[in-house]
Amino acid sequence: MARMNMIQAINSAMHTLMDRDPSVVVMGEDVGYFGGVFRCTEGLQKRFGESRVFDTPIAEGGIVAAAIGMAVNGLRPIAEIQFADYVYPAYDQIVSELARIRYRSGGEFTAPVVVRMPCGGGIRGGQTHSQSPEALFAHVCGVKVVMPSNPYDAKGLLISSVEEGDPVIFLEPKRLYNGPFDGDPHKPAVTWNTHPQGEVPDGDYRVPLGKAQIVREGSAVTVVAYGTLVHVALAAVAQMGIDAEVIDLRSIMPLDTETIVRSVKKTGRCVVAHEATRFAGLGAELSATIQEECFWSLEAPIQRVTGWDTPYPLAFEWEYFPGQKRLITALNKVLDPDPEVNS
Amino acid sequence: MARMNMIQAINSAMHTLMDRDPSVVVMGEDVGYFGGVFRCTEGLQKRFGESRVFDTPIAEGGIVAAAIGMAVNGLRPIAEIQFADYVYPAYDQIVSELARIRYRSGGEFTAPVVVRMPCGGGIRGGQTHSQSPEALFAHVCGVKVVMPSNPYDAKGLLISSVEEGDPVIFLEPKRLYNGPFDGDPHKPAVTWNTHPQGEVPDGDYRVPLGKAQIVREGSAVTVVAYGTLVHVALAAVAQMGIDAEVIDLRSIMPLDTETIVRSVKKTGRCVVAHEATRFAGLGAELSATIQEECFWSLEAPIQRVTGWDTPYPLAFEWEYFPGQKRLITALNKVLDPDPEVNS
Amino acid sequence: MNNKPQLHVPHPPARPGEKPDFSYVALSPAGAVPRPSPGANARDIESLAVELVRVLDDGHRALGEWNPALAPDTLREGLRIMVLTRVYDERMLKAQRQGRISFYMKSTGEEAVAVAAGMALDPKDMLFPSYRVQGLYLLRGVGMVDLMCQLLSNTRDMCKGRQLPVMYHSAAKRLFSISGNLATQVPQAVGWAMGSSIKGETSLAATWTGEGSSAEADVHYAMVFASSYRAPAIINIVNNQWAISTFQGMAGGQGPSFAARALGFGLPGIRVDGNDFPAVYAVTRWAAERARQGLGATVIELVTYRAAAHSTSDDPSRYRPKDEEASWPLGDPIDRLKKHLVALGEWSDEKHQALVTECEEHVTRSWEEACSYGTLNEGPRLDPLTMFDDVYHDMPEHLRRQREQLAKEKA
Amino acid sequence: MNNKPQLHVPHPPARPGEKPDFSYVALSPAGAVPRPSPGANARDIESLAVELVRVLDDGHRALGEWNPALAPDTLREGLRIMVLTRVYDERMLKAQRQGRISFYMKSTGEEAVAVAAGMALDPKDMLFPSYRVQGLYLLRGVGMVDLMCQLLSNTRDMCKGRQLPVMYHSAAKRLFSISGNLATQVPQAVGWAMGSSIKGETSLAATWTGEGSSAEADVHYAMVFASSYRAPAIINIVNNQWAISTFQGMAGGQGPSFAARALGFGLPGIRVDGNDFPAVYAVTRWAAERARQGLGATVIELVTYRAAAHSTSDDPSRYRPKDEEASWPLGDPIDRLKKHLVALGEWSDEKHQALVTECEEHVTRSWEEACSYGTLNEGPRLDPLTMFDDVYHDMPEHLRRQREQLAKEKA
Ligand SMILES: Cc1ncc(C[n+]2csc(CCOP(=O)(O)OP(=O)(O)O)c2C)c(N)n1
Ligand SMILES: Cc1ncc(C[n+]2csc(CCOP(=O)(O)OP(=O)(O)O)c2C)c(N)n1
Ligand SMILES: [Mg+2]
Ligand SMILES: [Mg+2]
Repeated sequence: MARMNMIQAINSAMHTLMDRDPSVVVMGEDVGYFGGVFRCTEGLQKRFGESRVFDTPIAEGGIVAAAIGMAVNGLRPIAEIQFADYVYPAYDQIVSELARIRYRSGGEFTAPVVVRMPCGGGIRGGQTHSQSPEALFAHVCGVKVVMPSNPYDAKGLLISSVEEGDPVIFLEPKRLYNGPFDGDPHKPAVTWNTHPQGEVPDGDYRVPLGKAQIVREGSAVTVVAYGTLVHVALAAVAQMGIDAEVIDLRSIMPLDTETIVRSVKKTGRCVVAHEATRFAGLGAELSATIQEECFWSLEAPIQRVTGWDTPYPLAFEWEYFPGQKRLITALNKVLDPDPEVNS
Repeated sequence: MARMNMIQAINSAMHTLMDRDPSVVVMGEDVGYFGGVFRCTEGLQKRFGESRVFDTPIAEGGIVAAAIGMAVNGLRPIAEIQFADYVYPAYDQIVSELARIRYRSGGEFTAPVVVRMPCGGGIRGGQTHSQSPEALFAHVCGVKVVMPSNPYDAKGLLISSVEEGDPVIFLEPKRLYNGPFDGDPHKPAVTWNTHPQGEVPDGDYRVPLGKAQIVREGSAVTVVAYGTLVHVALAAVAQMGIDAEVIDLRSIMPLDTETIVRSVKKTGRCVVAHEATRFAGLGAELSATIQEECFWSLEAPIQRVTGWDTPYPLAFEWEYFPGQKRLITALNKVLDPDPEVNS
Repeated sequence: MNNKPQLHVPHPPARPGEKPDFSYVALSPAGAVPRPSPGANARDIESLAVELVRVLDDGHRALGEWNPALAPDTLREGLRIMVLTRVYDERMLKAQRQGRISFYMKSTGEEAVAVAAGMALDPKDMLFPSYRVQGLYLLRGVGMVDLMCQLLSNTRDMCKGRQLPVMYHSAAKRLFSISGNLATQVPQAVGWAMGSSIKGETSLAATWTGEGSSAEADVHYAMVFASSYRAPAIINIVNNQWAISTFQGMAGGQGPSFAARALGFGLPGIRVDGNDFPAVYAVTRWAAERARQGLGATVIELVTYRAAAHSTSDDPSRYRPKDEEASWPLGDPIDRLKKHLVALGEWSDEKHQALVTECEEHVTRSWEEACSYGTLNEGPRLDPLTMFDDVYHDMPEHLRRQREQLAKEKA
Repeated sequence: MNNKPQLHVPHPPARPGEKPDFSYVALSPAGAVPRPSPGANARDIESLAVELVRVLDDGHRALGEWNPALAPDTLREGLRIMVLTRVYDERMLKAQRQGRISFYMKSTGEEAVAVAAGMALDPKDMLFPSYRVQGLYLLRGVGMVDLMCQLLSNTRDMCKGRQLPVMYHSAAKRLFSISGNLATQVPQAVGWAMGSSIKGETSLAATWTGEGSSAEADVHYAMVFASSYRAPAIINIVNNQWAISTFQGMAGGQGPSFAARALGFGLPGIRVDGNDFPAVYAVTRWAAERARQGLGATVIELVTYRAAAHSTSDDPSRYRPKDEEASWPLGDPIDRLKKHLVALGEWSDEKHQALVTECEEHVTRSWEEACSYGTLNEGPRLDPLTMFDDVYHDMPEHLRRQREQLAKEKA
């Protein structure tokens, strides 16, 4: 066991994978000599050589396309997109190709590519360094979508993703790289040093895809979150002193519907929370599925806590970010609904 | 008034717009001399000349980028993407640029581009000529998303879209081009000739964006649909002989939440229906919003009727397509819910 | 110089009712273009991108440095596959007209760009085809019945009913799955080739795309990556003059040729007579040798003519002169190879007729067998529930439930 | 020839601790490259893409056919804007270090690629800048206070607090909104230029992008569309040798130059000394003349060096030799123009010092004023509720409701 932040955990996962499996290669803008703008690939090129860890031209579509070709040739590429906001030039190769190769070839060809990318706001990134595009991939059948909320899960999920056999969009909430973040930018930053999930085995282990984790048990209300919002949710329910159950999805597609439904049937109340924009976001899927499955147990309408339906504005980052206050308002609404307002 | 099918109505809209406004230009693959693979632009080049109606190279990203530049230069481009399935190479220019130019420039620059594209299945198109990507645009703030279900709306909405001042993704359900379609492929094809919505004024008129239409009034259950599913829904409720209210959204973003909520509060039951895949599709947004707004009126869980979460398979088109049977099953579920099944 | 600026829009030389005019197609005499060593410096051989490598002259002799001097058996094998391709195409078009299959795309008039190129490669080389190089499948011995079953979406359809007709694949024969999305395979091929280098292997990747599709981003990505990583790849741009109704000049613009796009990337670009079997063979073999020497990729523009309609959904008489094909200066690849073999004394009209008949019989037999496994409308049918397979390697819960729901719907 | 293939990965000539080596930068002597007529046939002037247009020689004289023979006043104006840009950059870097702004990107060492090019254009020409051509804004007279307010995201921020620092725009001065997404502006500029032709106007569009960004699809689209429609556009590729930690050879691959990418599209490509003010001016003017003659677009590669860090988030000592700049063969654009003016007898060290002081005072005054409108952390602040404006021309109901919700949250 070692203490790692999320960057180190992701780095450690790649070391573990590459050590064990010569078919694993790492590619992306500035990932080689430099070790990546967030330093997730530090030391990999030195250790595994340039044929397995290399910089690419600035062409996200080319990166994913080349990774597909390599995967078809038996390699297991891990491609880094420098920011999730810059994945769209690769969208066609992901949606039309990566996601469909197994299907359209009747299973004869597969392209097990993992596309890693930092996402989310809270680092003064403005509208093009803050996006959370998970819903844009979750709607696309054929790719799996993962978003860890802590170093332990990050490493275990990345190892599982590379081994999965399916293409995986691996989203890393960059505000969590160096420490958990409860949504309050005015508090001094904390590190992963003292966090239980900052303990990460040096060696090999897996966190399975498609399995959520109950990070806090409770019976009054269920909060379904992932990524940064897991920490915001924990802080908000602690502040309120309520007996909430908090679920960290970890995998966005496939969803661990079973865990969610079991919880909501128990609590009868639910808030879903993410940083991405609201309209047609993943929260909508969660809410729709939960009301389908738990309708007769629900005591109040499910609330969504999300970023607004605007780009992520630099100067109003903290007004945009769905922090504890927004979450508490929603929790209060589901705990003490007013049928007159939403009748 | 004239009798038009949807192709003719769209063509007529462009004639009307171009006649009136010299800044309107039409561009896309094969739209010029040939008049488009679905013939929507027939006659336009002859009438308005090559400077205003022209073929483009096969480069959807280039088409949208060039259209943006033209719009910034004061033109009103209508860009055709040959099939919605081929819009992804343009996704970056739409999501990162088109949708954000007004916002990021504080309103100084705008790019009022309309991107037209045929969508949907039912024409033996297989997995790359059948897609309905509306949710992938609806989640992107800054673009509006429209999908007409008949010739009258198609013309009126296209005129509004071009005049709107905002970028609009204009989706044309190609199965409806030549006639309404109730979801039964075994019946002889019908045309728009006898359909009331096949009466289309030759001249100028508008159907406003953001306004749904109640195409059938009723009080037992609300069906929210758009595009091809409007016709399937009408047929299904007719077949069941139930007193259903059927809403044709027409605009997907912005949503006419008011009309939907009013209806569901009245009926207490709701089915949402679309052809696109289910997971994180627009149906999720509809369901989530409706349960938020109408929770206390709901007598049964809202059901989603959609395509499956697989690519659209050629040979199983009719097993994939959400036809009357799937809709009827869902309607029965909401009309006579079994709390034991979904408790 | 215009007084008032106006938008320049490229025009084809002739539309319906006008006189066909291929004077824009720059020709070089057969045998005239010198053949550099495959190890040549790309900058020393830039003229290959604008000249036209041709081997067969009008007298049907093979001339010049590019003449691969193929054994008659090899030439006959090439002819056989091209004839088989054409017969197959004809029969499948008929099948579509008869309503037995829903859609088809012919390669008529451009069979050599697949067959000659494919023959010049090693069976271990991986091919990333477009939808119009069906000759590759026949060449590599994918069973014709298998191809037909794909067209029929029947119980033996390799695509399990999921793909439009002609979107074949064969992992065993190293033919990648064809995509409906144009040009996406091109940078994938380069990635495959990079993978070959990473693994220390000598197999190369070859890919085909249309000249219209060369405007897509993917072709740019392919050239950038091929250039930077010296990937052992061959990028074939099939310039068959048309992209549905749009003539080649819309993607070509003011450029000297499609092959010339390679030069800015330091890649050799070679323009070759795509209807000249030995020339296509020779140029492909040159590029393969170069790639195997570790010198990276070559871009080949294959100049040919789409004699057929774009697809069964298309009617070219709406946008090009009906008789345009008759004016096409590079003739027909089958006709030219046949005459070459005859000139060599290695073939005859009778043998050719026998070959055609043999191919027709093969196609007919295959078609009968294929139809016995079902057609889109009749006979045995794949289980629709298989539609939920292969979305992922495992079936997630939500798909399992949807599958159940469909089972009930069908019950 | 390798025995066992392996992946070729391009390498910069030197990493930290190694000796800088710019021998890969092909140079031509000042005045050596002939200047063709702007109406020349693109194919006759292909050598411009690999030579290096230079006007200023080591003795600071302006030589050769490309010498634009600019009036001393024009040269002094160019110098002034470049100095102002550099002083502005220095001060803003300091402001970032002091925590007054969150982020900054300098253009140090490459001021001429903006200022000289911008001066050669007409005020009605539309500019589509990247994030590293701030000289254009100062040149066109966008108020320095306005620029600073953007950096500060304060109450007078033209972007209303929405954009990262340096993502300026000015509709009045015809400077398009800068995007964080690399290269997207390049085909937009071509579209704008097409629009100019459609409207029968003579204004052209000029755009700037980095050599690293040239690998993006958008640059390909731009060339395809510019080539096909002969759009009056100038596509500037600023080759400052680095793209964050990645050296130019990763995007350049085996290609002869970035300018040479144009040739396959039949567009002139010109490689110019980007630190040579008169040369950049002359080449831009040539391209503008050509565009206004209806002959379409030109691609200009401006060879320069990113003397600064990529941004305030970057530490170049991690990936390139610290002293690399000292070995850069093309010197510094300000220094060279200054010495040229001195050599002409039109400038002096004293005047230069006075100019620097004047610029510093201007910057200081502007900064004080700008800060008075608020900084990210202090002073007046924009109303957060404006964040819901300008998503659409009107505010849809759901945004109105979210705005209300935020208002309550803030209350
Ligand atoms: C990305 C994408 N855009 C558009 C289409 C529609 N489309 C199919 S074939 C075709 C023309 C292609 O022409 P070309 O590349 O010259 O190939 P050819 O058909 O001549 O072999 C078009 C526009 C598509 N399949 N994919
Ligand atoms: C589409 C996209 N991909 C990646 C990035 C991240 N990024 C920002 S600047 C940069 C390097 C650009 O280098 P270059 O084009 O040479 O311009 P320079 O910074 O040298 O001026 C990268 C990779 C981005 N902004 N947009
Ligand atoms: Mg073609
Ligand atoms: Mg650079």
